[in-house]
Amino acid sequence: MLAFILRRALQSIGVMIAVGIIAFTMFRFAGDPVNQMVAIDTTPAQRAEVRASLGLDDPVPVQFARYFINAVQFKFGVSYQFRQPVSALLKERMPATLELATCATVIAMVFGILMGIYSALRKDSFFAKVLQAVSLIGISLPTFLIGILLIYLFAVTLGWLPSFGRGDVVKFGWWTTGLLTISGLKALIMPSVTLGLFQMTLIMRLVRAEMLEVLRTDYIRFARARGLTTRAIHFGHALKNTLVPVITVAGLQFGSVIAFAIITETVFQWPGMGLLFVQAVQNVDIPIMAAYLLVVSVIFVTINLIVDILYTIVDPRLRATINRPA
Amino acid sequence: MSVPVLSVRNLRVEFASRRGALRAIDGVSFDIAKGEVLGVVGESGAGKSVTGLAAIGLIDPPGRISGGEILLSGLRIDNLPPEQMRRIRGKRIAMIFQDPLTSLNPLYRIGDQLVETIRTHLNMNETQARRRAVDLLAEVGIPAPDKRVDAYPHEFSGGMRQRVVIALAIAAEPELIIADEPTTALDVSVQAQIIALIKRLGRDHGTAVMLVTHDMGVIAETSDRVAVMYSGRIAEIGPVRDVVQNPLHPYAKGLMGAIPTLTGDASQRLVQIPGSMPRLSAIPQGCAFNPRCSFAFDRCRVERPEPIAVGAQQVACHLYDPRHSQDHAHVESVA
Amino acid sequence: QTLRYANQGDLKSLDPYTLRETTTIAHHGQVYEGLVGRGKDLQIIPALAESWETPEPTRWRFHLRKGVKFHNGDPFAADDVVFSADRVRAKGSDFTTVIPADAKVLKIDDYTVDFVLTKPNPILTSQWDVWYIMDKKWAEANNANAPTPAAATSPSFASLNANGTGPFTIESHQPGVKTVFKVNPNWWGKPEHNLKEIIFTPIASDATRVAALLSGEVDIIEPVPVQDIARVNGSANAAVMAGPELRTIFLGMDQIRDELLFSNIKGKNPFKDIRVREAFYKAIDIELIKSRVMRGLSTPSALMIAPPLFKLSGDFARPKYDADGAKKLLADAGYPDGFEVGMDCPNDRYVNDAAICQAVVGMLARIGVKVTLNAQPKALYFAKVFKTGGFNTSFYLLGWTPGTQDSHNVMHDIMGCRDDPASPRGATNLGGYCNKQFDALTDQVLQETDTAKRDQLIKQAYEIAAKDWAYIPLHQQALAWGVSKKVKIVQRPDNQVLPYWAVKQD
Amino acid sequence: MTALVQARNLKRAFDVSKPWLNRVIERSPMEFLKAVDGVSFEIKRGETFALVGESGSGKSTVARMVVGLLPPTSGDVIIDGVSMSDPGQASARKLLRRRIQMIFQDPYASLNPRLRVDAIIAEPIRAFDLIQGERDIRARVGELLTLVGLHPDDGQKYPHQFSGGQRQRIAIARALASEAEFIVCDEPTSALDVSVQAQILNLMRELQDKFGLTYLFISHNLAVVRHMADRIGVMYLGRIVEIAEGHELFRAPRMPYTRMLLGAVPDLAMSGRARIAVSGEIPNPIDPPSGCTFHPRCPEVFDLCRKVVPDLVDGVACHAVNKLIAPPSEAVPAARR
Amino acid sequence: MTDAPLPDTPAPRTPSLIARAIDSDIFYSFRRSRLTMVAAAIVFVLLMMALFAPLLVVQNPFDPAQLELINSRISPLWTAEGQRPFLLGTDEQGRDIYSAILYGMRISLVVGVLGVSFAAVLGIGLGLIAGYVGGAVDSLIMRIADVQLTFPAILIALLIDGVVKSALGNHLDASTTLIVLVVAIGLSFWVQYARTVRGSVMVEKNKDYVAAAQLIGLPARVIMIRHVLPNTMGPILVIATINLALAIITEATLSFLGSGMPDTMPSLGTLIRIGNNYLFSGEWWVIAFPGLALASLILSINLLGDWLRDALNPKLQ
Ligand SMILES: Nc1ncnc2c1ncn2[C@@H]1O[C@H](COP(=O)(O)OP(=O)(O)OP(=O)(O)O)[C@@H](O)[C@H]1O
Ligand SMILES: Nc1ncnc2c1ncn2[C@@H]1O[C@H](COP(=O)(O)OP(=O)(O)OP(=O)(O)O)[C@@H](O)[C@H]1O
Ligand SMILES: [Mg+2]
Ligand SMILES: [Mg+2]
Repeated sequence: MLAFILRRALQSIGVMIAVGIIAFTMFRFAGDPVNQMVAIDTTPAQRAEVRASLGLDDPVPVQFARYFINAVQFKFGVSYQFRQPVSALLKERMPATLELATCATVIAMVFGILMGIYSALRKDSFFAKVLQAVSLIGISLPTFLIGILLIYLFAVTLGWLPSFGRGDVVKFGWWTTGLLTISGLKALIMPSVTLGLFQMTLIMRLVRAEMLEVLRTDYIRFARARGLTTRAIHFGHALKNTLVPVITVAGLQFGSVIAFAIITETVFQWPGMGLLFVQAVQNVDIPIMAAYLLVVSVIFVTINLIVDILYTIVDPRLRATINRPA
Repeated sequence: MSVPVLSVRNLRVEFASRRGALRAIDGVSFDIAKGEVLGVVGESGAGKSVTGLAAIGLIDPPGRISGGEILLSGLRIDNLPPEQMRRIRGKRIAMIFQDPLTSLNPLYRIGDQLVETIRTHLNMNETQARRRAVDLLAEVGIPAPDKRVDAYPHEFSGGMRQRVVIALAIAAEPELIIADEPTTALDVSVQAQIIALIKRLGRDHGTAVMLVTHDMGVIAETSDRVAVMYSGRIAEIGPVRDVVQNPLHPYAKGLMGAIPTLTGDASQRLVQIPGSMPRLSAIPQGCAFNPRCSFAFDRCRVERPEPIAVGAQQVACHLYDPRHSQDHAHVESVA
Repeated sequence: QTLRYANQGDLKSLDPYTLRETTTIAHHGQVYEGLVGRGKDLQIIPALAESWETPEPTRWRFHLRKGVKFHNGDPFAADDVVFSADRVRAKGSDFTTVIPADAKVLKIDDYTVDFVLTKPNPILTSQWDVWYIMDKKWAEANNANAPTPAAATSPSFASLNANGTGPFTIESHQPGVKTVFKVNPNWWGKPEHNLKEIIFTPIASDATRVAALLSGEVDIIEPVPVQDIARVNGSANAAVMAGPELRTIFLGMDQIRDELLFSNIKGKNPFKDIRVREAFYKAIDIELIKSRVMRGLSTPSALMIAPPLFKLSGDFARPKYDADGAKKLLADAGYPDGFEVGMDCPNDRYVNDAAICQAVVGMLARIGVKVTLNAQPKALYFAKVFKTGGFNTSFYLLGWTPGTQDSHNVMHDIMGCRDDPASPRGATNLGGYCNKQFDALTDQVLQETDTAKRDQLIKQAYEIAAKDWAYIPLHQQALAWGVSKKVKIVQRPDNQVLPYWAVKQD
Repeated sequence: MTALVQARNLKRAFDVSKPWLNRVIERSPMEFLKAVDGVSFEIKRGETFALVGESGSGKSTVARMVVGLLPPTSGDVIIDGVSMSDPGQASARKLLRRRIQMIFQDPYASLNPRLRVDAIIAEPIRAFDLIQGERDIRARVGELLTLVGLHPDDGQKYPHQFSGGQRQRIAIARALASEAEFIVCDEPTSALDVSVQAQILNLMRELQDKFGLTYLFISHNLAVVRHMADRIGVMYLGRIVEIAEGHELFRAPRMPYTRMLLGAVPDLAMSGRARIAVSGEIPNPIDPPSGCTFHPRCPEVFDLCRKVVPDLVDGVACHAVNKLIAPPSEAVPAARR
Repeated sequence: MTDAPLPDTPAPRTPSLIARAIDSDIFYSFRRSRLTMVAAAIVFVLLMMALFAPLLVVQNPFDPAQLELINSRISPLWTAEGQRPFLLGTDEQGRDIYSAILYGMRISLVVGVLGVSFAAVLGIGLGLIAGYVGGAVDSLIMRIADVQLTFPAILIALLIDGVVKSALGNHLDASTTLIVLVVAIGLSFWVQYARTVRGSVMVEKNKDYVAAAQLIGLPARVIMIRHVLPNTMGPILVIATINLALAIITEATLSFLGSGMPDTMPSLGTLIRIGNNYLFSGEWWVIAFPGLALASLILSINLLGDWLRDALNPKLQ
């Protein structure tokens, strides 16, 4: 168990180093950072000075080490657009994105699992077919279209919900939350639904498929042969076995929720990291892009690690076999 | 004889498919008395498992029982509402499946699975149920049952798992156990142990057993009577000794001759039935066995034979129809 | 009252000398003040200076307002003016032109400051409404003596904090997200607004911005995309405040390089041929652009300056749209089959900028010129085409509002020769149009104090430019603010949204 | 006549160690599963040698080593004088290849579902370049199909269109295609029904008579083995514990394990044989018992059995049977953790 | 030989390929699902429309010379202000929406198909190598895949777009953008193929038919390509179909975010982005029809993919 966690942790570190290399390469080689910083009329001598002061003359491994050490301390340089330290910008934006992503994931998980169970257990019912159709539409409509539609409907036509931004937020240290104010909650609804919809349909389809699979297994047949109640079979046996793989996928999904937040945040002008990133891409603000990459992968890797550990806790087979090669 | 524990009357089971309804079981009838072990043999696809599943009411769509009736100690059960049927399952009829490795939910301790079953059917509280669980494990021969009760299925070997499955099956002391190839996945040495266990349990509790298997040897060792199935029908049924030593149906004859034994003449060619069992979608007219049968005559190709009593045996073959002009002697010389 | 306001652009830096850009300047105007200000009709009015006079043509004397305090409580006095005058001219400032580099700033007493010039400058104060006075003590204490250059690699204190004398203070500033202004209770003036707080949100997306106004989430948006004006006016709770803007949108051509950077013509520069420039001019059907792209909300222009800013503008008329003539001109110039050229265009700066460019591309296609359009966000666009990017363009669209509200700025900054790298002349002349005769007139205009004569000089210069087909002026776009019916606000043609004239009812 | 096939002290261990990190943290050593641990036998030309044993006893591993699909950890297989592992005999081995073929247990997995049957059968012919010309190859494939009781036109179909028995016939046809002399059959009928099994067993015997084939026949079914084999080796946990002529073995099994196995087979004849009670299950092969690996289940176990691995003497590896023969002096208790 | 002809193999016949296809389970399940047939029809029609777009349109929407500003903002034909020949109306530049949709769909499909093909080739190649070679190579490839999985397609595509822009000095012309999109999609979608192929290879390579091929001395390469690869193709087909839909979404999203096709050569996503600006102004057709086209294209492809997955899944039969 310890070895397993350790190995996963080592792998995570490996992933982070790989991402770090990519981020560094972008930062260092995609466009000359000096050119981005100095004015056009800066003399070559001055440029060289800036270059030296930034340590760009050092051997590349040294530079990478420095970049990495700085990154570990959450120092990612200065944004070309905003002329502010990237870390400050990210820190400011992170709560918005995390709140949105968490909310979306919760929506996706709760509804996705419920709908998945329903459509697996009542797979021939009319409503299950409706759900199935809706889920297909859900994965077929691009997120931005859904967002636009929602805005048109609920903000413009009906005027029920705000169309952009986070509403009023409450500050706790550097963390800001919109969960404590009415306007913050209202503002959260549409973006998190938009963001969660895709994941929800994904989870629903996964749960449905997984559950149907489980319902076909011998141990479910055997449970029925033992005369257990349908409830005990469906919600005791089938559900637990269904949810084990769903956990992993859902964990992985949280990572993509954060990435998909890019679109949602753009559509709803949600002041999160995704919006920052899109602006950075449009304005070729490499430091922000590189830092975003790192931060997102840290979040992702951490979640993965947690999910892996969770997985071994839930599944007794793994606890035993984890130490065996696959 | 008193009312049989299980009485199957003219059972038909169909599976809906793109080529229409396929009849997997087509008019099967048999009884199992209290304390009796009925062996069911036949080639793969003969309908053994489906018969067992039909008896316990677990035929799932696209399959359905399309005819006949099933009686449990005189009570008709094939048309019971699902909830009532559920109460019977596990309590009065138990079933053991082929693969012990997949029959247990890997996420639950075996104790929990036992307690769950016990409490579903018997009015016991948690501690009583747990005590019974330990007793059951002891009964099926699990060493140190009070410790093993908290183990997960993957911590058991295949043979031990099948013992657990059996413990689960007898948890509520059912009248009938349907064992669908309980030993096929196990090694010979373990198989012998499990067979002995089933036999002992049947004897001790007076439970009726329907033992489904491919292995004629297992049947010969275990059963009181045997049914030989072919293509969804019973070709021959009778006391085990009679059927094994004096099979009547050409298929049963062939089957017995095709089995290599530990005693016969090893240098001799095995009896060989040409071809293989037809698919459900292509069951021939008349007797399903007629294309492979060297005694087939015209009637076999058009008319389906009904079971005919010959001594203690019943055989579904026109050769034994008293109206059939040929005499028995001719048939005797098959092997 | 809380006023919520959304703009397409953002407040880029809190240092008032970093960026000379309308949205940024306007925001600073809530917080900082200059010696002079501009009134609702753009007239120069006293602000931190109560009055001023010119004892000699080259000496300007300013009498400072007494009892004014900065937001942090520091009193405002002459030292701050002298400090600000130095700071605004220091390297890194984007406002170096507001005070001649060789001018001397003298503190006479705590409340009197003299500006001594080497040459007379009748329009000295014309840009001073955006030269905001900073607190010397505060700046020095916080190590913010030098202005924060736009290209700074690390933010200075002044770029993250503000300390002015104006009617509002900055409560919080999150770049790209939100800036909150709070009313300054100690402001020296008499507020004409009834606001407690201004919440400013940049919303880049047109649709979202309009939606925010329509749903009542914000009270003011700028700009309203022209296509949505009808919709906003049709809504129950908001209306569009439209008005003429002083910004002139025009096209420029690289006529300085010997070979275009982005063209298939090698070894020569077609734009050096006056006939090509004329052909381009005549190929563009500005009326169609007005009616279709701008939905009527533009004023086609014959000049590089808006008519309100130049009395004699009526003397100029745009040459007629003439595609056949243009084609012939091109053929005469040796390009009967046209040529290929790359065009740079911002896509988030001016009203329908990218759409205008696309329309231009289509119109030029009709005379055989194949234009490859590179429309990009303003930040990238400016970085590419401006001096800092090395004037890296062959053909471009730009908009210009003379900060002085005067032709001289246009003639000097965007039409003057840029051949002398040491001189600020032609700093924004991206195409490098150069006519020495024109430059001479520009210099005369600066010093001429007689308005009528001055206008004649300007007219002469514009005539030269027209004859040279130096630029292709397109139009003045219309201002379009979306304003909630609860809010009354004054709209100035320079498009600064200044909420200190806003009144909001419940 | 010398033996066609000789297996000499074949050993094969699989590395089943935990990952490196686990070993470091848990201080556990590397672990090897000795799937085959010193197996020797000979097969004469034209005879059928069978290996029986329960699941996991190493039968398939031996089979794969014999045909060269799996390199032995140590030991060697010599076929017709050519070593299957000596690098010096590579070219001779190449020629040998086509004379060795294999028939697998699962007729569903041993035929490539994407290839037509004639392509499957023709593959060895083409690979060994036995026949040139499409038409001749087709003719040969038809001939082979007929030989195994199928119709030549069946070559046009895909494997999934055949029943299990028919597929196994196709597999046999493929083995015969390269004119193999020695065929290793790894449980060729255990996936088949008895009636079909009889067809296949009969067919195999017919072909043996016709072509003088040599079989290594592997099965866990003693009755089938008895029917097919001239000589039989009984395997238990990677070792041959008893090896004997077929009728000998069934008439007078000597090793207690053999006796137990025979006893466990359900008796169709209902002869009421006396049998040894079956006890226990096969131990974990990664951590087998010390000494004679059968000792925990053996009714005749005594001290020596727990310490010393018995050698195969006179066809039996059992201390109880070979009691009179003193253990070799150099024999030390097998090192065990 | 005593073997009689086998009863369930009647007179051997060699059905033609078409006959076999029609008889197959897959075709059967296809014919049974009306929804799938509708979806297939839609995909087919849209595909044909995109393929023969130049013959079906009233103008080439990518050629600025063919756009008449005078024809801008015409509403669809059936509305009061509709004008011939602009069936679905025009946008602000006088671009015929119907023509733009066909051309935009071409781009979407080209990007989708090329991107998916790129991903498939890359993924299948790496998966084969990883599965067959195993060991360190396998670990390396799979770890790279893990890293890759960390970043969803959109993110990778945006990053690539940003980096390329930075490298090319802010200037991307339409064809470069197209390549960037294809590469970005290819690079972000390969993992699924690699994993699937690797998994299948691991399973297939232990099957006895591979052993049989080894026995006759076929080289590893031949075994991989002739025997193993074809048997891994079922799931690949399913993934490719579903990925095609995803790739089209990704392209549209990128274009919507402004990192995709430029306004002068609009894809469906670009059209929607442009149309988004007219959402409130009553010019609904500028966004509605491209949106509808995109949604129905993706939905139909997804429906096909769903059906294909079920049809190829033996467990569901
Ligand atoms: N769910 C199902 N759907 C369709 N056909 C089925 C289903 N279950 C069983 N069948 C068919 O019913 C017939 C009888 O099957 P059954 O499982 O009873 O055979 P069996 O005698 O138990 O064979 P085996 O020895 O292989 O277990 C077979 O032809 C099988 O194809
Ligand atoms: N590639 C491998 N890696 C690790 N262990 C293996 C491998 N192949 C076989 N084994 C192990 O070697 C032992 C012998 O396996 P083998 O397949 O030879 O047994 P068998 O006698 O053929 O059994 P069965 O009757 O089940 O086919 C088993 O314990 C098996 O788990
Ligand atoms: Mg069965
Ligand atoms: Mg084996």
